Amino acid sequence: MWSWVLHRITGVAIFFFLLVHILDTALVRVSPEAYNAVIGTYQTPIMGLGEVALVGAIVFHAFNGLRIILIDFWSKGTKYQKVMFYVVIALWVITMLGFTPRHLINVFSH
Amino acid sequence: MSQTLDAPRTPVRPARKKGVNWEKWGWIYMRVSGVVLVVLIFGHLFMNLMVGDGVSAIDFAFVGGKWASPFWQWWDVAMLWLALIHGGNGMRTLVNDYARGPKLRAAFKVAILASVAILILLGTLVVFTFDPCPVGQPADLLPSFCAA
Amino acid sequence: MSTAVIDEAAPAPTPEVIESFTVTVIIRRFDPEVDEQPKWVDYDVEMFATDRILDALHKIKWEQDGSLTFRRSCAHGICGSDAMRINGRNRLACKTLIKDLDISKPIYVEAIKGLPLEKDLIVDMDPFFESFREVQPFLIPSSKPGAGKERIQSVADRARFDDTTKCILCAACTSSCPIFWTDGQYFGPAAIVNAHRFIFDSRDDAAKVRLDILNDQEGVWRCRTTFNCTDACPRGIQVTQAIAEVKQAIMRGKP
Amino acid sequence: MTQDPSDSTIIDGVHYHQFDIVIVGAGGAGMRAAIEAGPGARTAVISKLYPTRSHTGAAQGGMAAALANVEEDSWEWHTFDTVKGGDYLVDQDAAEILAKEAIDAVIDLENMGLPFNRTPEGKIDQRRFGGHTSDHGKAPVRRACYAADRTGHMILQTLFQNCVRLGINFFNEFYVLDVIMSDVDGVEQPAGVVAYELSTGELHVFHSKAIIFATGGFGKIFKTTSNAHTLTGDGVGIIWRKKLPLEDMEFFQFHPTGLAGLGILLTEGARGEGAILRNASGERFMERYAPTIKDLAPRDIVARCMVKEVAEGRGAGPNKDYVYLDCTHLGAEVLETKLPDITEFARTYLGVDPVTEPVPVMPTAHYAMGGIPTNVKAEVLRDNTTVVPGLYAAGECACVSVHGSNRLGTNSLLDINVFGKRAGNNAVEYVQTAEFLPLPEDPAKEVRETIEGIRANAGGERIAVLRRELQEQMDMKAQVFRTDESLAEVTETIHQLRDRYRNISVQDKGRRYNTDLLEAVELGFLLDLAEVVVFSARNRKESRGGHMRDDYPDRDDENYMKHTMAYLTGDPLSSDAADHIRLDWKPVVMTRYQPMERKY
Ligand SMILES: Cc1cc2nc3c(=O)[nH]c(=O)nc-3n(C[C@H](O)[C@H](O)[C@H](O)COP(=O)(O)OP(=O)(O)OC[C@H]3O[C@@H](n4cnc5c(N)ncnc54)[C@H](O)[C@@H]3O)c2cc1C
Ligand code: HEM
Ligand code: SF4
Ligand code: F3S
Ligand code: FES
Repeated sequence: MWSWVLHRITGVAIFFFLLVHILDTALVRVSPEAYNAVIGTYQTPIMGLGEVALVGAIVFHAFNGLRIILIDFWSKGTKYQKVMFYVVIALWVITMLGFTPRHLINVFSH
Repeated sequence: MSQTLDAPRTPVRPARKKGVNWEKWGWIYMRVSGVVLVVLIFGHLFMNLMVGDGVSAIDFAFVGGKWASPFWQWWDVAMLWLALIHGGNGMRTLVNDYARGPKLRAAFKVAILASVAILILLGTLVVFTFDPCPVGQPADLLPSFCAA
Repeated sequence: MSTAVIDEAAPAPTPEVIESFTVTVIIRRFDPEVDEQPKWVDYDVEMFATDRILDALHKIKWEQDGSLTFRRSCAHGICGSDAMRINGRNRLACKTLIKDLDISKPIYVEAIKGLPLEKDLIVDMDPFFESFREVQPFLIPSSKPGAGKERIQSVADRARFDDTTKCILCAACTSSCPIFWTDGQYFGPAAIVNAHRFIFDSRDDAAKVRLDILNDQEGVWRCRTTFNCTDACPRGIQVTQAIAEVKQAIMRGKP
Repeated sequence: MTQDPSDSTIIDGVHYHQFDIVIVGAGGAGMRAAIEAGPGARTAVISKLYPTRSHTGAAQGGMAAALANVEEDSWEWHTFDTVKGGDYLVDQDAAEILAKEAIDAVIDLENMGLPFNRTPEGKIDQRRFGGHTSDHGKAPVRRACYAADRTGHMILQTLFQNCVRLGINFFNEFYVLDVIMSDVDGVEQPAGVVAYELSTGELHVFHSKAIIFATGGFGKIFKTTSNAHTLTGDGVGIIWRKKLPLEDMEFFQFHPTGLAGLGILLTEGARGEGAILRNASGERFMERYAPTIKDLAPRDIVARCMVKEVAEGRGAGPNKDYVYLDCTHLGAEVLETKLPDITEFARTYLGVDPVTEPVPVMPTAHYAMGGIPTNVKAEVLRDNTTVVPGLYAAGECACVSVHGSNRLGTNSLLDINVFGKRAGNNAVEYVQTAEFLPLPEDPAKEVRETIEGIRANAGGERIAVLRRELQEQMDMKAQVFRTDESLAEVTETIHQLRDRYRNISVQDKGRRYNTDLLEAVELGFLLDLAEVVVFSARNRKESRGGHMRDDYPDRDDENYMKHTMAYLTGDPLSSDAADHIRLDWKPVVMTRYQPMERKY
């Protein structure tokens, strides 16, 4: 139940981010200044934290997505669905531990 | 979530007409694209956020540098298509689940379809018509190879 | 001093009288002839640890308020009458023992969700049985066995669909499915379970028909593997597994 | 699911429907009849429960038929076992039909889709059950066809599935409360039934040419019972109130292995698979009583031995009030695959794991051998021989009598299939030529008055209190052991309860889903039936099958080798039962087997 709620929320969140992200990237066609101005806002500390959240969402959605795929296609998937959910959480924690410090240093050291 | 529905299991929507079964293929697509997207998105995030100075290194020059290579061009276009259709189809599921009434439902779906279609078109055009060294722009904003 | 006497007394034999205690049950009540909206009502009942929620409901109905309305029959989990939401989970009242709940807090009891509420803990089951009927839940063989003879079925073939033969049509699964709550058009897990029972029966020859019915907008593809149904099933049926097997069968085009 | 046919009309708030055949009850017997009747005539099945909630679904162990799939067997042996098991009070012509048609009944179910357990060759598997023997009692035989310990569940589901296939008209959660009788040339004949619709509180009249009663048992006259809360004997009670006779009501079966204190059944199939009854000291006490077939002796014998063990101080537990069913030597594998449900019942309700511990058990009220007398065509009788045209009964509510004074395990699932089918077929044949009888002026009048009477009653008595007292007294004084004294006492109690019943009040005054009101109606039936049971029991001064008199411990063939027929003759409320119940006898049909002492 909760894995599904999270998957859904993260999916929607990523979708809306993606819409914005394509629009801002499209600014490279307008002019380098325009693009740099927008992308500059991504580098502020507040957005930096937002990016952590975004990456967290993507990572969860991705790992849990793989879990769902295993449930669907692996004959023992339903049996181990709970175990796999804990694995998803564990992998998520590990990934975020690898990413967050590195990213925040990048954001705050500039 | 509401307690009850007025009429559960009354077929308000007509049964599926013969032809391609979008439900099934949509379902399969979600899974196939999901697997591919893991690779694409993780690669993308890794390149942009982890390598070098991460997010603070991203600017016009960075993008220009990447898209100079067809490899990254195709990478990003694939990601664009797969992710948008994946996300769009996912949003359609949500609309089916939560939106009540045929009109509201149709409106949402049109909106999703339109935004996905426009963005795919826009994104693809941007990537392929992108000129990393536009004329008349300050050289310090451009990728280093423009000077050559 | 009186305490000394007690101290000196031989150790009391292990108490044979089992202790009872007071449990607060809060029931979501609704009388369509009077109430606009359902309301939560508290009841205190004297219970034993080995009593079931059904006993508590009976005690309330029989001793406190005869107007409390719920369905029940067999009282031991085989007729499927009394699926309800107990502390937020779908269960059979007759299979939920007081001792398995945290009785330091009140116990919340309400009707299952997603089907039209009729009165107190009773919902309209007709839509539920309607989706059951739609999946053609009966054996459709293409050949006739010899007169006065059974069809032959190997032990392994019989075991293939054993799990889904256990269904008692209690609706605990369907009414716990978040997809069914928001959009009651979904066939729901119970119907799929009963289709599964025939799709994988080696004696049946109409799997294609049922797979086609479930390969629909409101069919198996709506299932988002939330597992609520599996958690709710009082018969321990691996409902999500059954749904997954039906999805696989649709993709293969045969059971 | 409820389909109101278009010709239903409403007059003065009462709905009128017309069907050729009306079947009351959607358990095994009712739905088996419907499968025959549906395709041949316009049929309606009226049931107070959704069909799949019927108590046939609780049956566990199996259904007997001499298929001889695993060892030599014959329907003659099956007939003999049935006759002997019923302590020779069985009508042997009926038993022969039961045993012969058993084979087709099982095959029919298999062909309809029932998932029986299979032998290695893929045939229907069979197992042992109490009282079923080879070659007239030589050794236990494998005769019970089964689907794990969910045979009844599978039968109920399979029959329901086939009713869905045939598009049978169901009227679910409709309580039939009366049969409409019309006078035809001075003879009362059924013209339809009156039903109360639970969801609306409205009354429905079903005008029909033929009526099949399949309303199941009435175990709720007892406190400790394997029966469902809804088994209140409404059908039998309705027939009784119409002054039609009831047969052999004193014979009620107490199943040996109910979970102690709860009454939830553990199938005899457990003993069929090898489980053993033990007393407190661990002794296998059945060896003393039935040296040949031990724990697989018929139920009446085993139940009596268990009660004896406890009475003589060899009971187990803190109060020495139960014995053990020991399954530990069967191993987890057998328990999980062949007896999964009862294993779970013991775990859930007693917290005892049969794999490692013996399970506390005591006899539980289980099955009514008696009921509405019918002939082998399932036609209801108004005396020993005369048929009531158009009225049929099948299943536990009926008494054919294939079970005599004690039913053998697995013979009831058989009974509902064999005689359910017969009832359906014969009803179809009957309605081909029969006419609809005219309905009286206001056919629902009586039911309306009863219902409104109860609703308006402002007395102080609570239904649950009266019911509890009835059940406790019946358990104490009319259960496995009975004496003239105990039966006299409980008769007295019933009269007092009857008086108090006039002062009941229901708290729910509403129309929609008023289960409070219906519990009151059901209690009325329970009181009536309990009285007949006790009155008939007092009159039979012998011990036979399920009826055991402490003061007359022996079987008395000279005086009592005959069926009891009870008739309601006067005002049921009169204080002395003898003023309104007349008892009569009906001879037992004997064809082949002469009564012998019953030794196992
Ligand atoms: C726990 C248990 C285990 C058993 N195990 C076995 C076994 O292993 N083998 C075996 O052979 N037998 C077994 N039996 C006995 C057997 O299951 C029953 O005798 C048999 O199923 C009765 O079937 P039925 O169709 O007559 O009645 P039921 O299945 O009880 O059906 C009665 C029907 O009548 C309806 N009804 C009742 N009153 C009314 C009314 N007023 N208006 C409308 N409808 C009404 C009910 O809704 C229900 O649909 C077992 C019994 C029990 C209790
Ligand atoms: C990173 C790799 C990804 C994987 C492995 C993945 C996997 C999945 C899967 C398997 C589903 C189907 C869930 C179901 O049917 O129950 C799904 C749903 C969804 N995905 Fe993704 N996805 C990924 C990336 C994305 C991206 C980038 C977006 C945003 C554009 C997205 C948005 C959605 C949405 C909105 C849903 C619908 C959620 C729902 O119905 O509950 N996903 N994803
Ligand atoms: S699958 Fe389980 S929960 Fe669902 S209806 Fe059947 S028994 Fe009930
Ligand atoms: S709860 Fe619903 S979403 Fe699927 S796994 Fe069960 S049917
Ligand atoms: S009362 Fe039959 S399942 Fe609970």
